Amino acid sequence: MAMIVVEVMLKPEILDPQGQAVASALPRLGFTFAQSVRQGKRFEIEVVGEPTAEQLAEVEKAAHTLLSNPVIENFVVKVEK
Amino acid sequence: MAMIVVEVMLKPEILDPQGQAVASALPRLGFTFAQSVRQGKRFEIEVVGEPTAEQLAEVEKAAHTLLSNPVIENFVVKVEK
Amino acid sequence: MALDTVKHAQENPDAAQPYKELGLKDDEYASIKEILGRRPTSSELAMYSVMWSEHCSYKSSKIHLKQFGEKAVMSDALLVGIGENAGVVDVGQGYAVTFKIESHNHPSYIEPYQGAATGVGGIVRDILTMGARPIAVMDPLRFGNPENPDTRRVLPGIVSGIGGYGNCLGLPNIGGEIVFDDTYQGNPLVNALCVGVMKHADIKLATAHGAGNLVVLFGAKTGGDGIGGVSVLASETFSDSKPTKRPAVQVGDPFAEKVLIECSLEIFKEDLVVGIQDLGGAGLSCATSELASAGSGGMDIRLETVPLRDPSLSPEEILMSESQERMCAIIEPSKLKRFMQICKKWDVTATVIGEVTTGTRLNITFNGELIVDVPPRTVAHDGPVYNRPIAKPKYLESLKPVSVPLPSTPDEIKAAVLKLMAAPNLADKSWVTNQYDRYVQGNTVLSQPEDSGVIRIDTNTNLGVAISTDANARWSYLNPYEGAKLALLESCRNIATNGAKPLAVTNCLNFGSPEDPEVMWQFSETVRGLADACLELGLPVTGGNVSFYNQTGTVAILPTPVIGVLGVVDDVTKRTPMGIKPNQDIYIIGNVDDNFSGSEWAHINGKQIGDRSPVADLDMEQRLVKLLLEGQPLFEAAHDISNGGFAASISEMVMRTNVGATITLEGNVAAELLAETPGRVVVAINESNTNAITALAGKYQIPVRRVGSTGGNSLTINGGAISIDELREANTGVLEALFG
Amino acid sequence: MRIGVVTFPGSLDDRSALRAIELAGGVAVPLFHGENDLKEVQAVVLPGGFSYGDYLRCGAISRFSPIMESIILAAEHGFPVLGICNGFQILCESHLLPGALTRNADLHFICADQKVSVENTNTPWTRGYAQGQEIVIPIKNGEGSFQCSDETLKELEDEGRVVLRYVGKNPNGSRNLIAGISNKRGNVVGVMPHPEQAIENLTGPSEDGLMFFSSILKELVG
Ligand SMILES: Nc1ncnc2c1ncn2[C@@H]1O[C@H](COP(=O)(O)OP(=O)(O)O)[C@@H](O)[C@H]1O
Ligand SMILES: [Mg+2]
Repeated sequence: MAMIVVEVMLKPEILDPQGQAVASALPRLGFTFAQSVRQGKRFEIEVVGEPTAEQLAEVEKAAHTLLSNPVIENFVVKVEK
Repeated sequence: MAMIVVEVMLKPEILDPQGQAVASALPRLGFTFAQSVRQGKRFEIEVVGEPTAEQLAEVEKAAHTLLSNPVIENFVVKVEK
Repeated sequence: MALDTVKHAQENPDAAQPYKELGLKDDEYASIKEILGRRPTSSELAMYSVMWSEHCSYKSSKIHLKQFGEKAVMSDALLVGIGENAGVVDVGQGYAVTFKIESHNHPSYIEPYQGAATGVGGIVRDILTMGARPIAVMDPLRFGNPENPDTRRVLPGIVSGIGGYGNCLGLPNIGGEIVFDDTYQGNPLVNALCVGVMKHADIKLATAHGAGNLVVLFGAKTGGDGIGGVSVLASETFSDSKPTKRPAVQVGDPFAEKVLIECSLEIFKEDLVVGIQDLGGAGLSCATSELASAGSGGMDIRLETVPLRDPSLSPEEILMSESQERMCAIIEPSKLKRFMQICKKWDVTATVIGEVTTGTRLNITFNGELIVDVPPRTVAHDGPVYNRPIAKPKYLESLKPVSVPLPSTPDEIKAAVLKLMAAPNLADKSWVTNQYDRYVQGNTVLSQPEDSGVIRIDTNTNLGVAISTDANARWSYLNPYEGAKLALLESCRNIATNGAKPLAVTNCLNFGSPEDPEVMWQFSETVRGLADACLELGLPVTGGNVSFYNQTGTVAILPTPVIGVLGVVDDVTKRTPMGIKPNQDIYIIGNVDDNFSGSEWAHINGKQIGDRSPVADLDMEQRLVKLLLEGQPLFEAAHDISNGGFAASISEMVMRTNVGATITLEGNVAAELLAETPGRVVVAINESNTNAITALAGKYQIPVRRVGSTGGNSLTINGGAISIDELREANTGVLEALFG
Repeated sequence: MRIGVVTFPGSLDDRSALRAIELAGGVAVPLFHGENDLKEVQAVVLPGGFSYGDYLRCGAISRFSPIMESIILAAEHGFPVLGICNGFQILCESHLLPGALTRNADLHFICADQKVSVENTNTPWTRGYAQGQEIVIPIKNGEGSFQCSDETLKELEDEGRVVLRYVGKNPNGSRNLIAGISNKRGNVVGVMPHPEQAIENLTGPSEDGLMFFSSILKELVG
């Protein structure tokens, strides 16, 4: 079984209150490493066997229509083992 | 500037209603590739310069205390360019 | 070795079993053997161990709780009493109402969001199980020191969990409590109340009657939730395939519960079930044994038919799983098809897992092998009962009287009121309550910050119900017998203040360890007090919940009996809210004394608790309720006096509608302002009703005094003027600054 | 006049919307997400709630239901549709309305009595209000922050398609204080506040919301 991962992030120009909340909580806890934080979603999709090119195309389509909202979000599809 | 990514997923034994909702929506839209879907969070953290070992250790700590809840979630820290 | 079957248990009578790890005592294990005439199988052991736990069997509290039944007066309003999932009361016009409080304290400390969320989910299923549509929730909460960083972890998580689950179910949140006290630091209390409504004919019971009827499990699939302890067994029997990790906490799926509610209500409407039970603590073990025990007794279950989320679960674990959002129904075979159609419509998984038999045993097989063969009653109802030792606590001998500043000049009065209203226990709670939907369903007549929540149940006749929950744990600490009575009285007074007639009582008794005789004394005194007061007021206790072991090390929480009272309002359009308008006269009903013990004023002046609780005056309070109900047409506004005394009540009334008031207090001014003497209410009336209120006071022999009038932009007490802006500035933003 | 209200799995304010239609004098018709039959209604309301738990994104899954196929088709031909809260989110996900509703700026669910001004009375759902009229209706949502591109925002403003705007402090971070918008034609309107919860003084903060339902009924009678 292989795993296809879809990562969905808000477009840079869209306000990300969740990322901002994390960014401002970190220094309160003494963590100073972050310049900025964005928060998005990660979908782990299990598929049977090696992912085929058609399958990946289908995932792209699903990512575009269902898993992300192109008005506010970008996505990336990756294969992980 | 480098980017550190923290991926947070519910532990496999924990119920994931969000992933389930996606898994049951996909076939309704004609997408049949998924055996199962899990949904998690992705944090993109911008840091200045190359991430140092200490910095990564700090991120691990932040991931453990703030970004995830170890009772129900696992996390992975990665460096992306 | 694979399955520990009944046959295997008979053949291996001496196999060692980890009963101690499962929390069973030697003699409890021995009595299981005696009941069965052999050693239990590991599945049976799992079932007995959870069902005989404190949480499920009430083994330490049972002998005390009996009083609620024994002392109770017969109430015509009571349609279903203690023992079912929730009690049901008649509210007239053919409507029945069911309500209950439950605790989810320990899970909410470990994982605040999910712990609180699943707490709401559980109590809602209890109400649904009675055949009712859930119509509202409330959430009495207790937290540790607001300044402690851990409270910052716990409180926001709990609040968003309650909101996240309740809002998604479409249940208006109409009230609750938020109280801070250091003793709750490692033991926050999350109590959740749900109320539901149905027609009399629609009441459902948890019983399995009729041989040949089918046992159907519907709702979410079964996973490994909440079975931590039982994994000991699984790892023993399944030596080769060790089970994977089992989650310590349960995750709720409010969407699954919402469709389960709609699906169940449609099933009830077509009268498709003989009996029904939700799956809560102890999961299938509890549901099957209780249904069978309350029915004819015999039931066969095929455990391998249970739909699983996690295929690695052992039979013991399937029996024990506390996966949320599941129900178990008994249905006649002829109705199965229609039942399944409705489940399909709502996309709810439903599976026949067994049937009711002519026998007397609960038999459970796994792939054809018999793994459980027990008399269901012995699991569900005949658990051990303990009469635990009690001892009057030693701390009662070293209580110190309260020593607090007593404001008298205008400046001192002003400073005292501002300090009091900025204390976390009295600060504006809207940072919390605005995270809860109070409007959904369109029937919320009153909700926080009013004294009680009022819900319309019939849009044509305007029939409605009111509910309030209350506890003064400091008084209970000083005197648990009086404390319980006072909590009940406060709750009654709160609903009567809004115009509702008290009808029935539920409770959630939160205490430390029952193995500590001093805690057990607090508990027994509490139950005695509540039962005595209910008897005298003629109110039935319709159900409740006991939560023990709320303690960190040897330090127990303050004894916290949260009492919920339900009342009926014949016409909700006539309810009395708390907001004042200009040109009204302000009256205080009831007398004050100078005892500051347990008051917020004592608490914010050095965390003092004092030495004596007030004594409940049941006779006077009953007259007060009658006065409030009869006088209701006279009252333009009304607000109970409790935490923070008159100072808090009048401040809240002023801020509610942004209308000022000018007040003159006489006699012991500090006590008039800050003492929390029970049995008092502030009301606003039009001047034309002066004679009427005096007459009413005479009729019920309760003192009533005019203390001022409304209007202007400030609250002025004995010359100390506080602008409404100053007052609001002190009172709001407190919780946001701490937790936002 | 028949007005439909769609129940999706997880809809919560469907029964309140049905009641609002009846109080305004219309015939309220319950519609179910799994059927594509509009039952001869002349307008439709997509109610508030958490359809499919709002798990993926609010409205993302409901958008693909059979009833939405019929509604999308009809809406493109001028059929009046009102989306309230979750209904608004579904309309955005369906691309019948531009933009998207995202997490509230403070990350909390907010239930509050909200003052809004009616900025566009040129829709079938708002014609009964006075231009600029300030009304108080509840908001109750966790994801009500209206976001869109700069071009979309300009278009909405230039074409006068902002239907409701928050008055006073921005409750959730919405761009330009937008609380409700319409499509170009005006027949499709989405609002975050809940007019169906402001139809009786007894149970709501006002009766200001009833006019949404009276307006459409008047429109349909002609
Ligand atoms: N956790 C909560 N959830 C909902 N409502 C709450 C909560 N905490 C407090 N409230 C509401 O705030 C108001 C004031 O609370 P409280 O001071 O405890 O009232 P009372 O003194 O009448 O018991 C009440 O309407 C109560 O229902
Ligand atoms: Mg009160």
